Amino acid sequence: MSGAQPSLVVHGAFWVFALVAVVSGWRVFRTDSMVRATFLLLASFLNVGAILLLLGGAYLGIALLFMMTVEMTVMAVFMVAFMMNPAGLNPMSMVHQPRVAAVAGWAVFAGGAAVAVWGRFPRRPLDPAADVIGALGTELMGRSMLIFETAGVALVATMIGSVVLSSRRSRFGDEAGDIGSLPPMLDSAAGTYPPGVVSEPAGAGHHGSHGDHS
Amino acid sequence: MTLTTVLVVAAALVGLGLWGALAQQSIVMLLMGIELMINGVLLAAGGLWALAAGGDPKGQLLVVVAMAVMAVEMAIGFAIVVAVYRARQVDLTDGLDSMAG
Amino acid sequence: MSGLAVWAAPLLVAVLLAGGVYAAAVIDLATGRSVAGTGLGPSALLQPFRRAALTVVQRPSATERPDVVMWLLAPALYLGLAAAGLALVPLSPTFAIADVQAGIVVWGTIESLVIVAIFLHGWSANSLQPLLAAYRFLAVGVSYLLLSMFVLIAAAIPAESLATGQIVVSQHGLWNVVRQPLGLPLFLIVALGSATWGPLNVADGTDLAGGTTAEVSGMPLLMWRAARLAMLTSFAATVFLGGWQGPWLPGPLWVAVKTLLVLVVLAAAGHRFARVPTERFVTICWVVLLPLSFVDLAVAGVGAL
Amino acid sequence: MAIGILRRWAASAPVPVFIARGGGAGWRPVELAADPRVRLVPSPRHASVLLAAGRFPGPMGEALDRVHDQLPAPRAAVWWTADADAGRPAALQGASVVPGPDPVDRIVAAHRATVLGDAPSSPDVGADVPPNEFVGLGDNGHGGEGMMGGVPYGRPMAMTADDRDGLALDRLSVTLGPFLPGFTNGLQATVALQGGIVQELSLDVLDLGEGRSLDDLAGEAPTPWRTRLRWLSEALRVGGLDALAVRTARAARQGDEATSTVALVRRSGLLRSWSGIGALDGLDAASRLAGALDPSGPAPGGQADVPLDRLAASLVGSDWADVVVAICSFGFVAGENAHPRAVHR
Repeated sequence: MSGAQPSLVVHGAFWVFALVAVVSGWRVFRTDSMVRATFLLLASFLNVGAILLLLGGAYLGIALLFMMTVEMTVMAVFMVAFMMNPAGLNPMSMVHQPRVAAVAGWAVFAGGAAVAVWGRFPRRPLDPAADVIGALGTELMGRSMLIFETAGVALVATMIGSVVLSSRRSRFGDEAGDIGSLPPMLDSAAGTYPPGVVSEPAGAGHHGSHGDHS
Repeated sequence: MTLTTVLVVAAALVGLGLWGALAQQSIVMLLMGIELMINGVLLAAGGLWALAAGGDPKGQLLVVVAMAVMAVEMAIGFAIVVAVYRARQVDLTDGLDSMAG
Repeated sequence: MSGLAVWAAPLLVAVLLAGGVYAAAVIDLATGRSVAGTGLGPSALLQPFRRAALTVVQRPSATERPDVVMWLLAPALYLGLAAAGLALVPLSPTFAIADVQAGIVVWGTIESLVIVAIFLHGWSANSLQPLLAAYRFLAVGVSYLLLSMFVLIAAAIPAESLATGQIVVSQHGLWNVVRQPLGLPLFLIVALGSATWGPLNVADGTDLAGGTTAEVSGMPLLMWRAARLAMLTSFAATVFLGGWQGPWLPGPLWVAVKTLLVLVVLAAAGHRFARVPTERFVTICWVVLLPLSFVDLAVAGVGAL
Repeated sequence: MAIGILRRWAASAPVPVFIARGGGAGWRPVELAADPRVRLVPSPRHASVLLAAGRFPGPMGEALDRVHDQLPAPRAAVWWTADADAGRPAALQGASVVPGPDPVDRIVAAHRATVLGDAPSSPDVGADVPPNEFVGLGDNGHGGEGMMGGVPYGRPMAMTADDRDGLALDRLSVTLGPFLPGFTNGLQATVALQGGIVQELSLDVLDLGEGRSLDDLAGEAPTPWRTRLRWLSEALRVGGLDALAVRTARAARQGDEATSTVALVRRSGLLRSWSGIGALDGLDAASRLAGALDPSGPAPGGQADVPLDRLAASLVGSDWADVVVAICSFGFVAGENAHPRAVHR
């Protein structure tokens, strides 16, 4: 599909994908609803994946589509669970330091674009006949095996770490019962917990120390 | 679709991501900003791989590693959000001005 | 693209999709009637058209402040994904509508986007029961998706390729259903989930008043139902039952025969088995089925050595 | 022309019927599933005919009005009742009344007439506006304290509260019923949900009025086994076994022993699916279902006095879908005879 001289269709498709990727990336931070924000980000990823496919990354593009779809699906759950105003029904503003952020964003864009326009890059386009998937497989299982394995180990460590961090019975937890983790003291100097954090014996439990309702 | 245009689009995505990450108060929105930045990096890496590096398999490897980084970032990020939220009922960066405890 | 004219591919996909949806609808109706004990009768052949006509005649419904774009997009996305899945199926030794290198990864992407489509369908209606259904489907979907990954990778190992065409070729003489006996049952579970069908009909169940479809009527409902039926037809025959391979008959006919067979099994399962409670399915999936899919993968790996 | 053909095909389809069971209906309307000319659907949005079965006084009538407006046009309403003179809800003003044992002929006729355009579609009863004006408070015009909560449209917004995972997520308060699949007649649930988990639940039976039952109307006194099969048919629909539900409804209508049907139900895994759900007094939904499947088991209505308060309390902490199953499973012991009010505190 992509060679030294990409066709007009490829050019057109690229601009469409690029436009959608950037616009949906921008809308991520301009929408009220968390689900919309998540799936707009997914749209941005899907379009970047499509561009990678146009570039000839047969596996990379698809893998990006696949990975991001699953990741954003899970993300949607978190967004709804942890964000205020999940449905976007309450108009509200959730930004801070908007000017600093805008300046930084524009600066990075300008810098990147300057490099893109004025930078000198070698011109060695991908050979359209190359077996890129086979090449990637050989690379992963051959010379770069160590990197690949390291990534695998890192992912396992991530799984364990995230379960430990997020599980109810975490490092402060009590294995004996469903007592849950005791949150760290907010004011360690004074050595006190904020009111309501430590469970009262009468069962007036607060979060983290709440038993089964049933 | 030249290398220049691909890189400009990538820069736009990185810039947008940075803007979002800095401006948003919510930790999860901050994570989304970071994801968008990595999205741009992926595009740049893919573009350089296909148009400047002649399809060197190392370029593909870089993209794969970036995807793995993204997965790690999100998993650990969310785990921290859960832990913090459990402990303090806070999901805003401004509410986390102290690392104590 | 196997030399297919640009205009012919969408047309062929549309024909396959229509045929698949119709076949699935008739088979579902027929197995349902055999379970219900009512006579089969030739009316089953026309029934799908009658029901479709009625759904088209009915006016699409509105809820208070739905996400209109997503609400309309979700059925279209679902149907489009089913069509994409059909396009990947190799119909003969030399021909698949979309003969892509990483076909099996594309299929994985389709499955994961199906989860997004179903979730958005329930979410965008801005109504309680669809939302609850969407969330419980998400839990089920993320669970069965992992199964699918391992099962499909196992199928790709003997083929030494990610292309669906190669996977069919690799089954010459020994179909994957024999070589990897765990694969097909696990994959059929994924198929039931992707079509949110029968025991895994958590997204559109009667216990939530129709789930994600509880607020949908008219044309969008028809598209949604067609998409669910189409999802049942797509893939099992290719990966496990040798695709176009078989004696006497031409390739495309074998694909059709095997697909119909799979449809009968899935439809019968849908009518005979009750819906599995979400929490229990998720537990079973992670504790029992996922290890089984590891075993499947290990068997495939050892077999390849 | 093409439209004419489309409508003729549509008119000849099996009629999708949404049944609203009111006072005196019992589980009898469930038997209609046996008729191949109709198809019972889980949501009013999928129906072309609303079958109002029984009496709908006061709040039941208001609920019926709301359901009526959810049917997509072209739609029709049919009222199957013994006493059409007593209070007629707005939704049934134009409905054809069936004072006989079997409403299917009238349902099919009403369906054909509206789909073919011979009769007008039943008009909306309520106005299509939000129940309340939007009332904004706070810095950004939202509803309540902090950045959430409040009642922006006269309805409570989600607000954080403790939950079983210790995560204090948003909580939503809604009212569900009385015409949900599996619900006993007139049952309404007021529920606070966090995700799909029920945090607060109260169950009430709306006033169903007094009068003759649909069985009286048909001049039939159904055997306990028949009423049991009616309930089973509804339970099977809730469990996702529509074809078996049709089979069961046919058995109920024909007065069968239904041995093979019961065997199919046992093999369907429904008992396993329902085990552990809605446990009260040592019995869960599965054991209640198992009792119903056993011809020598307790007679329907044997435990007429289901304490709704205790049932509601026992269901706090479970998934909403499990609550539906639990309520449905009590529909049998509570008895479906002329008086669904047997389910009463």
